[in-house]
Amino acid sequence: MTLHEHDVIVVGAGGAGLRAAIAAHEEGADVAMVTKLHPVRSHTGAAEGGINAALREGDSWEDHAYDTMKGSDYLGDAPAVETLCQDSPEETIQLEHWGMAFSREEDGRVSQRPFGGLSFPRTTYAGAETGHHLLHTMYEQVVKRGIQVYDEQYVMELAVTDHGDPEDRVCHGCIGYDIKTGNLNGFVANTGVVIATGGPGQLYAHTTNAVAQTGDGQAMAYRAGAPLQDMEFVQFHPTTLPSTGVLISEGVRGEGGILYNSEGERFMFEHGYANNDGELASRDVVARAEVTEVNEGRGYENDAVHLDMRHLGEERITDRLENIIHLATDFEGVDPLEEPMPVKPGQHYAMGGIETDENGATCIEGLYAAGECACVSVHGSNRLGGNALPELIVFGARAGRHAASGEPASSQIETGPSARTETSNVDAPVELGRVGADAVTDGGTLLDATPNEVVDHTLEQERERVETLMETDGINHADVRSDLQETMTENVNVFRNEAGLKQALEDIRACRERYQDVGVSDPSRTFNTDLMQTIETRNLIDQAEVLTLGALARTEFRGAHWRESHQERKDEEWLKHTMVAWNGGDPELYYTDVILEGEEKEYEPKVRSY
Amino acid sequence: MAEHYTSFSRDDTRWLLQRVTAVFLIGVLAFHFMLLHFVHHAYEITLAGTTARMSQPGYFVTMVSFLVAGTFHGVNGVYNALVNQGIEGTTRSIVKYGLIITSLLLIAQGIRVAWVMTGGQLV
Amino acid sequence: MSQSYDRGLVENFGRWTEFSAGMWAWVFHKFTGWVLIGYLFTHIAVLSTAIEGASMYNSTLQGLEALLIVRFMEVGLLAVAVFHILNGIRLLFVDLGVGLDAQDKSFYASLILTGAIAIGSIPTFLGGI
Amino acid sequence: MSTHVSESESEADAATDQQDRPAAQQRRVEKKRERHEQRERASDSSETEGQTILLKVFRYDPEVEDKREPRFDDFHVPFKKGMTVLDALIYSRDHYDSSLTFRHSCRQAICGSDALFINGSQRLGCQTQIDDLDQPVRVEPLPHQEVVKDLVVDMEDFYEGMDAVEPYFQEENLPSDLEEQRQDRANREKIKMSTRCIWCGACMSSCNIAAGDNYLGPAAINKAYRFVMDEREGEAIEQQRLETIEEEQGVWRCQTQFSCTNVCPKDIPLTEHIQELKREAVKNNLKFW
Ligand SMILES: Cc1cc2nc3c(=O)[nH]c(=O)nc-3n(C[C@H](O)[C@H](O)[C@H](O)COP(=O)(O)OP(=O)(O)OC[C@H]3O[C@@H](n4cnc5c(N)ncnc54)[C@H](O)[C@@H]3O)c2cc1C
Ligand code: HEM
Ligand code: SF4
Ligand code: F3S
Ligand code: FES
Repeated sequence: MTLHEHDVIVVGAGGAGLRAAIAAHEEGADVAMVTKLHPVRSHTGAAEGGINAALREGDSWEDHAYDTMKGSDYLGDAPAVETLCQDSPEETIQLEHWGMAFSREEDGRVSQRPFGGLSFPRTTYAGAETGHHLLHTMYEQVVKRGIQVYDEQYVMELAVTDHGDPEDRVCHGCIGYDIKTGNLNGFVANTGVVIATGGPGQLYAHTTNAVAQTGDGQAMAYRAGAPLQDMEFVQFHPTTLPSTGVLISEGVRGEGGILYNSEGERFMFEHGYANNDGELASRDVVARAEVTEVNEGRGYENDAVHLDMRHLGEERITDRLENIIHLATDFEGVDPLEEPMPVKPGQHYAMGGIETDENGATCIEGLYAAGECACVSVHGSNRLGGNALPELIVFGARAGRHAASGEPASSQIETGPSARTETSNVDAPVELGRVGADAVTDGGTLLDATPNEVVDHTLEQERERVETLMETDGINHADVRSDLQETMTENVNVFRNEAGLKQALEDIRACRERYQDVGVSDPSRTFNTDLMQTIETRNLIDQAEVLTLGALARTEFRGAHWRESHQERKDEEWLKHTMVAWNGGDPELYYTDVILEGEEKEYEPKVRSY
Repeated sequence: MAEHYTSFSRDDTRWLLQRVTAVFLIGVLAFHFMLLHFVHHAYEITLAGTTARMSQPGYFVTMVSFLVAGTFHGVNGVYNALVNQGIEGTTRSIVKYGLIITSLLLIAQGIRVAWVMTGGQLV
Repeated sequence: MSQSYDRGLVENFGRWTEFSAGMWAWVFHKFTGWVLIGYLFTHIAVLSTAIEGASMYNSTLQGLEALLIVRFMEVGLLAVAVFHILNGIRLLFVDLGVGLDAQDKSFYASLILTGAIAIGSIPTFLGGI
Repeated sequence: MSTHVSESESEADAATDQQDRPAAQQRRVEKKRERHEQRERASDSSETEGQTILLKVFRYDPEVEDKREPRFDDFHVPFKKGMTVLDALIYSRDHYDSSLTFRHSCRQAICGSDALFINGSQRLGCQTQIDDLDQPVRVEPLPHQEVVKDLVVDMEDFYEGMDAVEPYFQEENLPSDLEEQRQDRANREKIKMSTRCIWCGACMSSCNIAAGDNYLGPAAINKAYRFVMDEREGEAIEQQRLETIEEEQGVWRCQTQFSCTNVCPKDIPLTEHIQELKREAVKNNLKFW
């Protein structure tokens, strides 16, 4: 057991974490990264499409901001959206200066291409593997700067003081579990902890996200007292492979791929889901159409429909869509030149996350968050393609800089319970939050202790937790996790209705109760992934509850969130963020206002049509 | 760092020489085999015949170069193989100088034999 | 505490059944190279008998040539040399960056050609015995 | 009703990507088609459907009594069309033995965590269809690396090799703020394949030369290639990079075994890159003679 002391501790080494670490290092701070995967294994590497940045003549950050706001269905906060769009060009060029292998124009400049929802072709990209290049380029810079990386080190909990009001609390570090040796380590942060742990895709059985995307950061920050914001907004991608969730890009439909149900009907037209656009209708429309077909008994096995591109001809396919052939054969065992590909909607991106201001700061002093785990909020209720990667670099850098300074900075976005404007009256069918004598503490400890004492204390608690899990001869966490994923997939998917959401809350409660009995059956301290995943499952339960609660409360259709019997956007009632605070184990839902007031203009909610 | 005492001990020099000698050897080795197994049969070889060939300056020079190139190529190959098996430090130096000395002895002996074979009639 | 398990040298060569073309080529090239340098030493040694005079030289050579086993070894030597030459040419092309995509085919071709030449030369080598 | 955006995070430049499709990739497409046809002919793959496959998995744990001696465990996994080796491992872990340990994350051949030794060859578990393999399926940790536990190997050697080539862009002469460095398309194409490496270690494990720990290994050399060939970096640094790869542990160690190229899941023509660097180094040194 060791205490490691640094100025800034960055938890997570995906795009956001790496950028934060570099920024903090440039401020002169002693930075360390703590990550459960080696940095290059982070899921940022999976991003394909690109990075939006207004770089060229004829484009402007204002246009980018306008598009983003419109895309968010007016649930983005203007200061965050504008910051994103203002900083993105500089950050993108910074990547180029660090040697990122962008695709190029004839004149040698960085290429840009058009993307859905954008009024200008402003998406810079590096082939079909933008995220891979972004991740590796930034990791290279981390190596260059000699920033310390503790890899395969699973962060289990934050070390935060125990003040009653989360806004009085201070985060002093975190506790890591060294996966290889089984040792617990305390990490003391002198000026700040930045959480950059990515999205919670594993809430769903079917997702484009990696197995490591368990949203640990959100759950830890949540329990430490930072509220989770807008968690009900989850983007589903309509064409993912059924056995793995691997994404089949829109390119296939763009080139003329056709969706069929098991009756051989081209349902997008024949069943009137999108009489004009057909297969090319927007993501959520297609996703809902597919689920409807399956629900009405016209699906194939695995709840899939078929995406057929054979009629495009072998030549055109190998020419334009070669990587689809690899994806389908490698991950589904289907040769798309010979047979149609089975596809179904899969979880893709979480718009919500840890509430932060435009500096990446949460309401807890010394605790920052950036990337998919955070909600600044720039994506509101729906993220535009190519807007997540700029979010990583823009807010990663800001969070890193501010964490290095160690001083709270002024911001336009307010955070924490004091920003509350309205209390919610949604009634959950079951009790929420902590169950009995929960093995997990809130992360809260001692009031007026030195940072080392706070970390030490948390370390002790976490050690007990590990010992308990190791000693318990209980059920396998995987059973609980799969029940959880099942109910989320069944009830909190692209179609949501009150009964289903309530059912989900009940099921989540049941999972919580069963979780009381989990045990780790692998007795080894060496590379005990059983233990790690057991802890992750707990984190998933916490987030599932928040997500479902938000979805139950929000009785409207906005962005990615669709509700039966509430199929329209209700601006008078719902132009507000849903916030859920852990509240020491007794979760509370409340609302804060959306900020539509920009630097120079007010963003008027308009009908989102394209 | 590789031993950069002189520019000639750089690994790329040996690598390159290995290829250059190989190219040379392809020709000469083929010629050698053809001559001594197919044109003249090995079982018919006598010193008289050998001397007749050896005393032509072109043939003599070719054979000596053949020997030098072959020795360098072969011994350098052996050294590389041993280095790849992971010999280090002193063992490596011993092997290295051992091989160099052996090669020099081989070449010396070879030239001596070749000289004898000319029967002193080298014109 | 963790410690790790080193599977040892078996790893390196115990897996020969799973070797691919390039690996076999490497193994054979090594083997043939060693045989050739070994032969070079022997060869010079044998030829050194010339220093002792013509009769010694002639009788040594012809004595050796009279042995059937030596004749077969010569065929073997030819095969070794031919393979080394052909694969050496293959490697030279690889060094030049030519035909890397056909590296496995060129290896098989070297093998077949070596076999053919060796067999074809048997009559010559066994002649006059 | 479309209040929604049609987005595309797609491989829209697939077209440009294809223009100069490396032969390795082309071969892979062909190989796949062949395999597929074979499968079709031999048996309708629905025949395997409903069947159980046998997985033989290497087990070892220094801390657990009966796992101290390495052994193989059998797992019987119900087959589903599209099932990959990784899926089968996950199934075995979640249903039979939660202590079965292996690295994995993305399930889409991009994180490079799950390079394994499957039926005698280095492959990514997530990228290998069970249908393409002979039964039983034998899964082992990567050869030539020390085993930490079960299928997990120590990657430190690999990471060290990568670090040794200074794997980061180092050009100090940058254009001002919002100006990018220019790079022509041909040069980007030239380095394209080399930038695809996902650090899986399959190449290093397949190379006999890299088995001894005194060779940088194909991935690290490929990383060096990626920078040497990138025109955005200046002469001086290129010079320095060439010197690095020429060192003792560098390119001269490669004996063109090609196994790295054969196993690379990203189809990177590693041998070609190494050979090109050798020639580059020779040319470079000839200049000074
Ligand atoms: C298939 C796919 C395609 C996409 N395409 C695009 C696109 O084209 N354009 C775009 O803008 N966006 C795209 N996105 C979205 C975008 O890639 C992600 O939102 C973004 O990469 C998230 O980055 P991150 O840095 O927040 O987290 P990640 O990259 O997920 O990194 C998380 C890090 O946290 C670490 N971590 C997690 N938990 C812990 C813990 N408990 N302890 C220690 N460390 C921990 C992990 O090790 C990892 O290093 C795509 C997403 C997917 C899945
Ligand atoms: C005739 C034409 C020949 C060609 C084209 C040729 C080619 C080559 C090449 C290219 C290599 C280098 C392999 C590498 O480093 O990757 C090599 C290695 C070698 N050659 Fe030759 N060679 C020839 C003749 C010979 C002869 C006559 C001898 C013996 C004297 C010989 C002995 C060796 C040895 C010992 C090696 C090292 C093998 C190893 O790697 O262990 N070669 N050859
Ligand atoms: S070069 Fe290929 S095999 Fe080697 S680490 Fe990179 S991706 Fe893996
Ligand atoms: S396998 Fe090894 S020997 Fe060279 S070609 Fe690849 S690095
Ligand atoms: S799981 Fe990421 S490469 Fe296979």
